[in-house]
Amino acid sequence: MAKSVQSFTQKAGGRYDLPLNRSGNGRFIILLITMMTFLAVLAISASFALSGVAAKWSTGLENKLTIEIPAGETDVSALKVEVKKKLDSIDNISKIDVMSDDAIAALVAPWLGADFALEEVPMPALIAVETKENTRAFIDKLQKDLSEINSAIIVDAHEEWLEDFLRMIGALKFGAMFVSLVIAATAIVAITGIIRARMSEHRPDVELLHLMGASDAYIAGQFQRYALRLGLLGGAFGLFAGALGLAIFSVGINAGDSDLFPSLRLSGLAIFVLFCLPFVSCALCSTTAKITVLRSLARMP
Amino acid sequence: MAKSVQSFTQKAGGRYDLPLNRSGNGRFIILLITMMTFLAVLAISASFALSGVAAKWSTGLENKLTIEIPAGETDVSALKVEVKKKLDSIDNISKIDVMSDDAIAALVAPWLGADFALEEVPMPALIAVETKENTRAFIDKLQKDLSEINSAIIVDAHEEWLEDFLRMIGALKFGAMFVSLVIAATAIVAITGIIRARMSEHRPDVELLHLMGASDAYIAGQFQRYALRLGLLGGAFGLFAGALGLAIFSVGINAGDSDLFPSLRLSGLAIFVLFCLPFVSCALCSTTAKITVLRSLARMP
Amino acid sequence: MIRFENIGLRYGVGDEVLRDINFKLERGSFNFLTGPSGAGKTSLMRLMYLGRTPTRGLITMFGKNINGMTRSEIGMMRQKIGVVFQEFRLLPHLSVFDNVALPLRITETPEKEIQNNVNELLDWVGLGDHKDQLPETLSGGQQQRVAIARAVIARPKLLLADEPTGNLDDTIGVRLMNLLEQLNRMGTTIVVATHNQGMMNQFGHPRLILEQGQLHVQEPQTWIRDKIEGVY
Amino acid sequence: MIRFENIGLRYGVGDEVLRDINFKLERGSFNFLTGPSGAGKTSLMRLMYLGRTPTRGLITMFGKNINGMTRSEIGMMRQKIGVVFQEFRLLPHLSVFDNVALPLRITETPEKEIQNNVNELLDWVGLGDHKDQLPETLSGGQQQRVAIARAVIARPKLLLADEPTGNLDDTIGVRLMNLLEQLNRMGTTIVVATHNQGMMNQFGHPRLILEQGQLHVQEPQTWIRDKIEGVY
Ligand SMILES: Nc1ncnc2c1ncn2[C@@H]1O[C@H](COP(=O)(O)OP(=O)(O)OP(=O)(O)O)[C@@H](O)[C@H]1O
Ligand SMILES: Nc1ncnc2c1ncn2[C@@H]1O[C@H](COP(=O)(O)OP(=O)(O)OP(=O)(O)O)[C@@H](O)[C@H]1O
Ligand SMILES: [Mg+2]
Ligand SMILES: [Mg+2]
Repeated sequence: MAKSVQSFTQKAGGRYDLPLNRSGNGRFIILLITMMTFLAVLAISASFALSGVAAKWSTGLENKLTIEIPAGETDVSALKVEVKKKLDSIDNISKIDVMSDDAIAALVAPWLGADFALEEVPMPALIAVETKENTRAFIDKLQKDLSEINSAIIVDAHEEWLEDFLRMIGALKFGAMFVSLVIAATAIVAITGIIRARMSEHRPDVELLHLMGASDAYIAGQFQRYALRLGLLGGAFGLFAGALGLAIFSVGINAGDSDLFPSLRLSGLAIFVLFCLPFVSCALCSTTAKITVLRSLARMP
Repeated sequence: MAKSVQSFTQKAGGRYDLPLNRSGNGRFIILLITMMTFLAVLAISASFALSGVAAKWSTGLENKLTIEIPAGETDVSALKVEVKKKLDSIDNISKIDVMSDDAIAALVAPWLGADFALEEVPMPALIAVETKENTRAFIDKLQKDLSEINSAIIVDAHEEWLEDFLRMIGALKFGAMFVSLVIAATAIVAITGIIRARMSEHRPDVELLHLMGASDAYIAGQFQRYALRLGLLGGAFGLFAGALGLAIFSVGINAGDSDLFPSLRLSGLAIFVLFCLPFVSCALCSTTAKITVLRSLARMP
Repeated sequence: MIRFENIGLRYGVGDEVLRDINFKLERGSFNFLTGPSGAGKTSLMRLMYLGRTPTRGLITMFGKNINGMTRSEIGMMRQKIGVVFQEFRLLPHLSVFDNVALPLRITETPEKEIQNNVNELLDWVGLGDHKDQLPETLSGGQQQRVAIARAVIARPKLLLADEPTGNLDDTIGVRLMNLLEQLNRMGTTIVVATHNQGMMNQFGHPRLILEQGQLHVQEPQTWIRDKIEGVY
Repeated sequence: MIRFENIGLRYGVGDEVLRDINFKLERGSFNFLTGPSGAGKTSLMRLMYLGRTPTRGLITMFGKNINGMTRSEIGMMRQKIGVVFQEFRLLPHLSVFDNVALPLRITETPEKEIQNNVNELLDWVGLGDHKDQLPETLSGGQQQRVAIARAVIARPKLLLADEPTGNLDDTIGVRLMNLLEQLNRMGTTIVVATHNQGMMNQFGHPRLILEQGQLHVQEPQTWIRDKIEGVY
């Protein structure tokens, strides 16, 4: 008889007095948690990846300055030496690269034609500088210092568009983190709501167990066990789906790998955080279940 | 008596035979829909905004080419005329701007020093071109055509880093759209699940109404009405929260407004789509409710 | 009114609960249905209120074969049948008043008429003071009376009452049986399933006796003799 | 065993349903509790199984004042009380077997013992063939028998049965009353709420009579006279 088999399997695999493990609702909750976790995986990785992009761009370009000593001034090479000395004395500057005349000629050549007799043209000087920290204040101060040497010297900070770009990345990162938070909140609300709905659905049964003298721990334990399972399954499926999604996504974005836009390769920290998700979802589910049930039991005499 | 008042208000505002409007579950469902809509608002606006960014950058830069005729060659101005004629004959080119010598001098001056006798230096020619469509193939063809005129002519397409950038934006846009889809799917799953849970919770009552001769439409109508209300409320709250979130977010990102990174100002289409969300959520809820109930009723003799 | 021919009913894969049931109830008749616990009384009623379709055989109700009927015809027919369920089946979130008013609301009776009829009937069954309570706050007997009131409020053509006095003391039980008799005189066909020997003896109506899935009809003359020789 | 002193109970803001209830039940006694529908029988039982706390007055159970007891002490005490609820309250998703086994599982009885005891009892109440069915697939009387079996399976010190034979025919009703008598002889204190006059007359035990919220105790001598003069 089908019923008998059902009753047997139920006995075999952890007994529930409440029909928690039966109803189709369970599958729906798992699906919901899966999707939540999936979204969380995406949001968290996006947040981490954007951090990566921002970091790469920042160190790659943000800390670089170019100092120009225009040609036509009296003595470019004398100024060059003086500027270099000045730069050497500044703590915040980690690297100074005085470009050779050949390099400059190469830069200028396209504008003048390759055959142009470079020796006859007064060459400007270019000094590439890397700073430790590239604040607006520092740049202004540097410009002022160098202007004292010669008012024609220009500090070029590449900064306008980079600032815009980094602000956009920052906003996206913030957005991704915020979305993670909203997803977490939604998940908590959804899980609490569902567990509470289950509770109210089975309230008469819970009350009956209570009246039969079952301890609070005995009753809450059943819900907790149930929620734990749902949370773990949902979290694991979600992580798996999320990882798959990321893989597909990053194949797409990295098709033509470039230096400027780093691949979506995640840091160890990011991967660790992602792998924690199923356990977070687990803990969330079972704690919610426990609190909800105990609170409801406390109201019974 | 409190009961009497309750019964009265219930009568006043649309009568339900099923306790749908009572239980605390309703509030939870509204909250869930609110959060889902909120996430959808964010994801959809992100998707639209990224489209905006991509479009701006594409039209702003992607369709621009610069053609250089290096100085030092025999006859720059003759080549200039010839190249211009060639360009005029190409359909795909919408705008040709031959830079004046003064403009070029201004570009080159910093490299040479302002006092430099420009007249003595042979000037390169620069032609800024705007294309209708900027494909790799077109650029290659143009380079080839122009090389036939003179092998020194260079077509500069700005394209390497822009391509990277646009690919990143495209990936993000795709991601945002995909996330919208997942959120929509999650919402559908959540709502279906909840309505089904409500159904199974009230199944005995539904069956009773059925046995009393209530028509399917009468019974489904109650659930539908209920779901409609939840969907509308949740959708509206979610839209409101989303709009608020976007406002805060865009104030942050637009603090220093710039040309390259457009503000998050949304297009009319985007705003229309967003304003449809509550109705989408509404339709989703009530249709789900109707289908679920009718399907369950069909199983009753 | 009701005609069962060779009816058989089984639940799922089990044995037949009802076997070869044949009977005919005249319009306006009043019948008791009795038999030991688990004999199939409730199952037989389920067939009569179209809550189940028989596994085999032919049911004719109100002169129509129920097999050929459309869904909405069945709905209309159900509206003409009042049922007192053994387990009451009150809607737990509706007040006593709204529970009793339900059949009228389904048929879209004007609200004013509902108010009058429901209030009058509730007073009659002794629940005038409990109109606004929810079922779960009523005593067992009070719930049973609500169930009876709900079954009769719309003056059904056919009334099926399953163990309608099981939770009631004799005084109020007899009072409710009198209500049913009154309805019967006004033309309602009535079937009452009961274990209560005293009740059956007191009210002289034919008995349908179910035993091991089979039905025997015991006509009044038999129990009239019992009655004369018996207690009441 | 049970001692009620000046007990009053009201639900919410309504009138007092029970007023000035004073009585004492001896260990090992067997009492009927009767009164018209809505008199407060179920409410009184609710107080006895600690399902409600009285609005006023003092309840002493098993020699202890229930006011001073901790939550877990109350839980332990509840394990010693068996209850047959008027509306059965079977767990709808557990099989008949698991429903009856529940009190034993809560007290963590070895599974082997559970199997033996439950099977034996189910056979005794005539449900041996229905062990694996769910409650909703049982007839009303079968459900009631499951409820009774569940109440007695753990050999409670106190058994409270609310209308335990309302859905049962006389034969099986008497059989179950005999089961209760047997338990009683083994030391269980028993209170049976019932409307069934015949039943009360047949089994000679003191009656607690509830009328309009107040309790009168009628000692056996009174009804013994009734019995001799009466039907049975
Ligand atoms: N839904 C169901 N699924 C399976 N078996 C059922 C179902 N309903 C009833 N049965 C079985 O059918 C038989 C008859 O049940 P029914 O409820 O008709 O009896 P009854 O005569 O009303 O008994 P009672 O007087 O105890 O109410 C019983 O053995 C019962 O277990
Ligand atoms: N939870 C509750 N809330 C409010 N009122 C209640 C509640 N439970 C019972 N009552 C009221 O208390 C009174 C006594 O009810 P109780 O169930 O104790 O009666 P009873 O003697 O068991 O009746 P019956 O024989 O019909 O089962 C009734 O008028 C009922 O409406
Ligand atoms: Mg029955
Ligand atoms: Mg009662």
